[in-house]
Amino acid sequence: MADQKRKGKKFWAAIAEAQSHAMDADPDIFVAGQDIEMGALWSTARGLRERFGPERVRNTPLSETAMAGLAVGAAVAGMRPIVEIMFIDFMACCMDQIVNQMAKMKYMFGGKAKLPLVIITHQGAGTGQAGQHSQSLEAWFAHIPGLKVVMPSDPYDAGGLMASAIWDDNPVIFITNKRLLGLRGDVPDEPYRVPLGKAAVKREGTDVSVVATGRLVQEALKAADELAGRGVSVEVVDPRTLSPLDSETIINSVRKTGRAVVAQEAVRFCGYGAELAAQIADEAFDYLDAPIKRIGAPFSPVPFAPTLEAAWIKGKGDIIAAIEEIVPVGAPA
Amino acid sequence: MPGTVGIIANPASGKDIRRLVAHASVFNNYEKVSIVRRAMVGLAAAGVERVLYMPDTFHICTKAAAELDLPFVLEPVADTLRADALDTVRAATAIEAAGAAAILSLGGDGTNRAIAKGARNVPLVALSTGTNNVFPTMIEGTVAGLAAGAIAAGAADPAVVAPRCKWIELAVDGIGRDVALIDAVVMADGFVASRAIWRIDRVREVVLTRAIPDAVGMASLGGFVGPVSPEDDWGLHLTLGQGGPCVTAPIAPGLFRPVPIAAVRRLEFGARVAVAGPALFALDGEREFTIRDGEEASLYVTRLGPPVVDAHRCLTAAQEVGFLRSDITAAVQSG
Amino acid sequence: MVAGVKYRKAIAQALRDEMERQPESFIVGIDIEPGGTFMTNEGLLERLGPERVRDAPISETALVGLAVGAAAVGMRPVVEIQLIDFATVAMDQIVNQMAKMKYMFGGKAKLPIVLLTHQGGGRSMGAQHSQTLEAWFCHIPGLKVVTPSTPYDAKGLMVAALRDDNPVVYITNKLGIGMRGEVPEELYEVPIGQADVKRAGEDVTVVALSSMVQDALAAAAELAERGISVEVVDPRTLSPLDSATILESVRKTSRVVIAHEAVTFCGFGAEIAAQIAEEAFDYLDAPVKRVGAPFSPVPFNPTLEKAWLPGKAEILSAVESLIPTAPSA
Amino acid sequence: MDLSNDKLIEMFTRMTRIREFDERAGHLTEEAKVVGSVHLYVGEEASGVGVCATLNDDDYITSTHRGHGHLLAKGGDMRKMFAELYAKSTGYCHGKGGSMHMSDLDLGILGANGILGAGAPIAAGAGFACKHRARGQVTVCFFGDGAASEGAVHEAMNLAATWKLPVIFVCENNLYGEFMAYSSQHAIDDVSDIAQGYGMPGVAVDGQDVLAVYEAAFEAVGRARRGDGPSFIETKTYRYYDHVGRDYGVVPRPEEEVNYWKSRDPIDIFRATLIERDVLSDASADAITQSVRDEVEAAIKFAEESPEPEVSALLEDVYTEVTA
Repeated sequence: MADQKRKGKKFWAAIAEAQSHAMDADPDIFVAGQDIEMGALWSTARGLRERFGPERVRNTPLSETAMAGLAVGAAVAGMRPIVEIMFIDFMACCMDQIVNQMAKMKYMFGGKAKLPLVIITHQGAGTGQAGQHSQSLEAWFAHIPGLKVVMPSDPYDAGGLMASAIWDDNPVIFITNKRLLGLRGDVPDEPYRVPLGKAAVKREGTDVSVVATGRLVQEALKAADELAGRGVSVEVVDPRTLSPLDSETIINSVRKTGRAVVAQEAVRFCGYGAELAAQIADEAFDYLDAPIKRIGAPFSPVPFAPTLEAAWIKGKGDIIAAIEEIVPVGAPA
Repeated sequence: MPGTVGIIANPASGKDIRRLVAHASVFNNYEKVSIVRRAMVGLAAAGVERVLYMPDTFHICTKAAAELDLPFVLEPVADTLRADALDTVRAATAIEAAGAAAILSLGGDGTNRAIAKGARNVPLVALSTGTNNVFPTMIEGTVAGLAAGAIAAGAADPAVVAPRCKWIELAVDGIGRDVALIDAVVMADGFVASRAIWRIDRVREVVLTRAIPDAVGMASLGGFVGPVSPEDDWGLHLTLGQGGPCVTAPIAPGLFRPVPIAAVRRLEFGARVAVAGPALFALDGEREFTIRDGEEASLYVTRLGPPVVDAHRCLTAAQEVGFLRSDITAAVQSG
Repeated sequence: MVAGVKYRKAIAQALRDEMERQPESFIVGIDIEPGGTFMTNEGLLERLGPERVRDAPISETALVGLAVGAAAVGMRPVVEIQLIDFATVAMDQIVNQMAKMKYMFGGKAKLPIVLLTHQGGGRSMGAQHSQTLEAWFCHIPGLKVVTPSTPYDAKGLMVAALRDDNPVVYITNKLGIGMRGEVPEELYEVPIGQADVKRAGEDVTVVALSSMVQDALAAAAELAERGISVEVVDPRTLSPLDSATILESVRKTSRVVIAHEAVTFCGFGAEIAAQIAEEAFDYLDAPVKRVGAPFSPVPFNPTLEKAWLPGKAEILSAVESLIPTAPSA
Repeated sequence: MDLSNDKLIEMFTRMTRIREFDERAGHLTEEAKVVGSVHLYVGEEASGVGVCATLNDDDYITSTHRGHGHLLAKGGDMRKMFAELYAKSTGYCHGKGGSMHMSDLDLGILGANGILGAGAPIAAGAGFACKHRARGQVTVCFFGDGAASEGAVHEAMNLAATWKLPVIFVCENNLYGEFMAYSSQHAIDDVSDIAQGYGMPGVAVDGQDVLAVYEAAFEAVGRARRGDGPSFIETKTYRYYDHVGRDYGVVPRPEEEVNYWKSRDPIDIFRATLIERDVLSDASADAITQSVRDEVEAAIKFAEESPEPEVSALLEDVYTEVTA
């Protein structure tokens, strides 16, 4: 069991490696953020400072607005910045730069601006960090034309999506879930990419589609394992890129299974899952045999107390319960 | 009116381009407010009855007075605020007309030059808040207020403690046009633009009322080739160029430049330095105006500048007549 | 038509009369003293005086923070952010401070704040002054969000917002700010969290937000002539959402179109659609249709902006797609 | 100051182009020929031109909602500008930006910007690229006294100073932030006083004297190019018209104040200087003004005759298609 756990590379290492490969190839790529020089808070930049030196791997003053603006200005002047905002909660401090500057510059200025930049940030509850360090806010960014939003759920996708994000000529918001960062998986040593805008069927099934994002993909896979033992075949679809969304893969899956559960960690109300559900309710309506179930956090800030936080956060059990509501399920094995 | 003192605090001093081209200090207006506040306390201690001040956009004097319970009447001089360089000249004239016994100034050479143009006969207590100042002295605001107050209170005789200073008069085609308290610089080409001087290669001639090595700017340049004190009844004329010594002088705060000097001569009172146009004149460190081809200017030094209070002499004289002392016995007992 | 009271005046009336009753209230913003960017504060300075009607330096962060601090110690601030686009500059104060203070601090903080702001396109103000961003705020627990669509609702919801002890994000649509309607002179409340059926119908429900309510009513009138009975539901409050009224309507009509001006993708309409797809699924006879803006920033050119802005025509074609047999006029 | 007569005349011409462009833009707004919010730079010409005259083509600037002047100061094409005002496809932004976002990236202009202070962090970013590339480029960040209240400006200044970036922060203090007087928004007289707090030199210059602005900018740009880090220049200037458009009298300003500033008109001052120096004569100065007016009318004609953008362009340029 212990050996099994140690197999493969960690999620954060895949991200760091992807950056390292890209930086080898292009001297205009630089990485900046708080504590980036020591490898970044979540280790996603580990080793970069040693390899690429102080000019390209830089600590910044504590200002999210300055950091996001740094990325915008440097990108439009021809560089390929990767800027880390430690917690997605802190993106609240630079929403203007992200939404009004970064996302719109190309469109407003007659198509001339090219902004090949990545903002990497980390979200999610379950680490005892309470209301201002635990949010999941991907829906905000997905609502903004001009941004691309990716949310990998495993180390392989993390590395591959980071590579694609770096080489994409548009601003990409790269969101990890903190609790996934230690997850291990098979990650190639050589450079590789996972295309943006392409969903992945993480597990095939026939009875119900679970369209899950981020950490909830792992939860869905566990739920699928468990339900398989009870005779239910669950298909798990991971959009991976939230914007632009690969609606086709999702709709095809739901048309095949006739049932859909949408699962996210974020607050359910007005969350990204609403978009997924709305698309399914429109495009796959005639194939649906049951209501679309939606899993997301209740309507409160993230509480601090571990017991409360555990109750707040959604996972495998909620997915199973939702499936049980719309699929005839046998008794637990 | 006896017991009246004027205050002129220039809100624009200490901000110019020399913070970019040299290493000049920044003098923000809150510091000026604080200095004026201390000076007002000094004036109050001296028993001054009325203080006239130059209104400015930052309201330096009213802000300074805001937290004090002052025993004197504080009044702005009327209708001088245009937020331009002439504000100071107009205010000085108004203060003189109101019969002030002294003017307390906060600024640099330029500010005092403007005051001198507006009020030639009022003793001036010049407190330095400018950039590279030769004319005003680094003096604590409290002491400056006290010195001005001593004059107003009649505790020191201005004829003794505030001798008239030298200045340079500048005439164009025979008509008096301007004055300078420390230096008049003739420059080739150049525009008035940002006013300060730091491109020494453009300087042709310099006329000085004082040349002292322990200064910054043109007075320092002169000070290293032919010192002239404020008391000497002559000035100095430098012609820049090859043929003489080269002085590496601090021409602005923290900025040294080698300056070749072709000729140095003592300039007796009234002796004229003729300058043919085109030329640009900088007075007390500020580029002011140009004359055109065909025009001719002349510069000469006199001792017709305003009376300038020497705070040390002033307060020494004041203590001799018992200034600030009321009841020695009581003071000793309570001490 | 000059009958009735303008939307902006209705807000001004509510502010003026209700704030007068609340001595702890004040209003602060940029250009507030002359009446606010959209004149929603007209007459306030005269009535309430300069201590309570205040211009502030141009810093949205400072403005919202000011409101949070003042509210936390017992005042009742109204803060205007001229355009919702500028709320991006103050998102931390809104989302991490204002919305969470009560919950994080053991329930003690009471934050009776009204954040008044204006959104929407149609005025050729370009991509940074024309956005519709209500969905962001609805996603944040701790905030209430209202989007009145008529002068009557504007006044009643403002009164309710002023009396509420929670932060309320009060969002108008710029184009609707001059709309006239019946508004009682006296103070009254439109309860927060209560939807309104603006027009009753049988065949299809249109759930419309803010400015789209008028478009939906216009579409409904046109469709009525063609024998299609449209029910128009205006949530009025987006958070907390009166789901019951919406679901009840959909269960009755079995068909639904959701319309808002914001970009469709990840907009508030997705939430309504998702709720319907879950809670009213068994009553639905057709796919859930959404009408919203396409996925681009708001263009400056009026023709392009018109093409960008959803309106009556888009509602009509969405309804028609659900009722394919409808004869066209 | 080493300025050739050609350069001086070019500066005068650029100031005149700004004046004539914006005066006409203001009228076109009143005539409802153009839509949207038009923020006029009239009265502030010396600031933009004085600064931009020290820049090379490959230097960057960030601009503000009042950005026409900056674009023209950096050499903008009036035809594309009027076309953008008219929301035509031939405009700088193909009709998608409008007055407030009128920019030419090819001229190194990273935005006119509708968000106060937002250009400052972007300027820091472009400044970082300049430093990284080490080709001696610099970035100028224009902002107003109103924006000086925004956190973004302060945060960017701190970053630029800490990293010694080649950025020149130019605060055009026109005494009004929207309709609010400077004194109701700031407790200090000179915005430039804040520079010291961030560790960079700050100077205040006469913003009505293009040569004074030029001189300060020239020195600040020199510092930046030498690697000595950012500087702050406050140009004391005045907005002749309202926040938006010409005079709507939303909040009347003291007549005395308006008259005082108009008596120090930057174009009049510069014209007089150039005539006194025999760089221009009355006749040649008038000829420049006339040729600019002709250019303006031709540009308006071009704009009016230009096609509207196709509606099919609506969703173009949201994203860049090509990827590395």
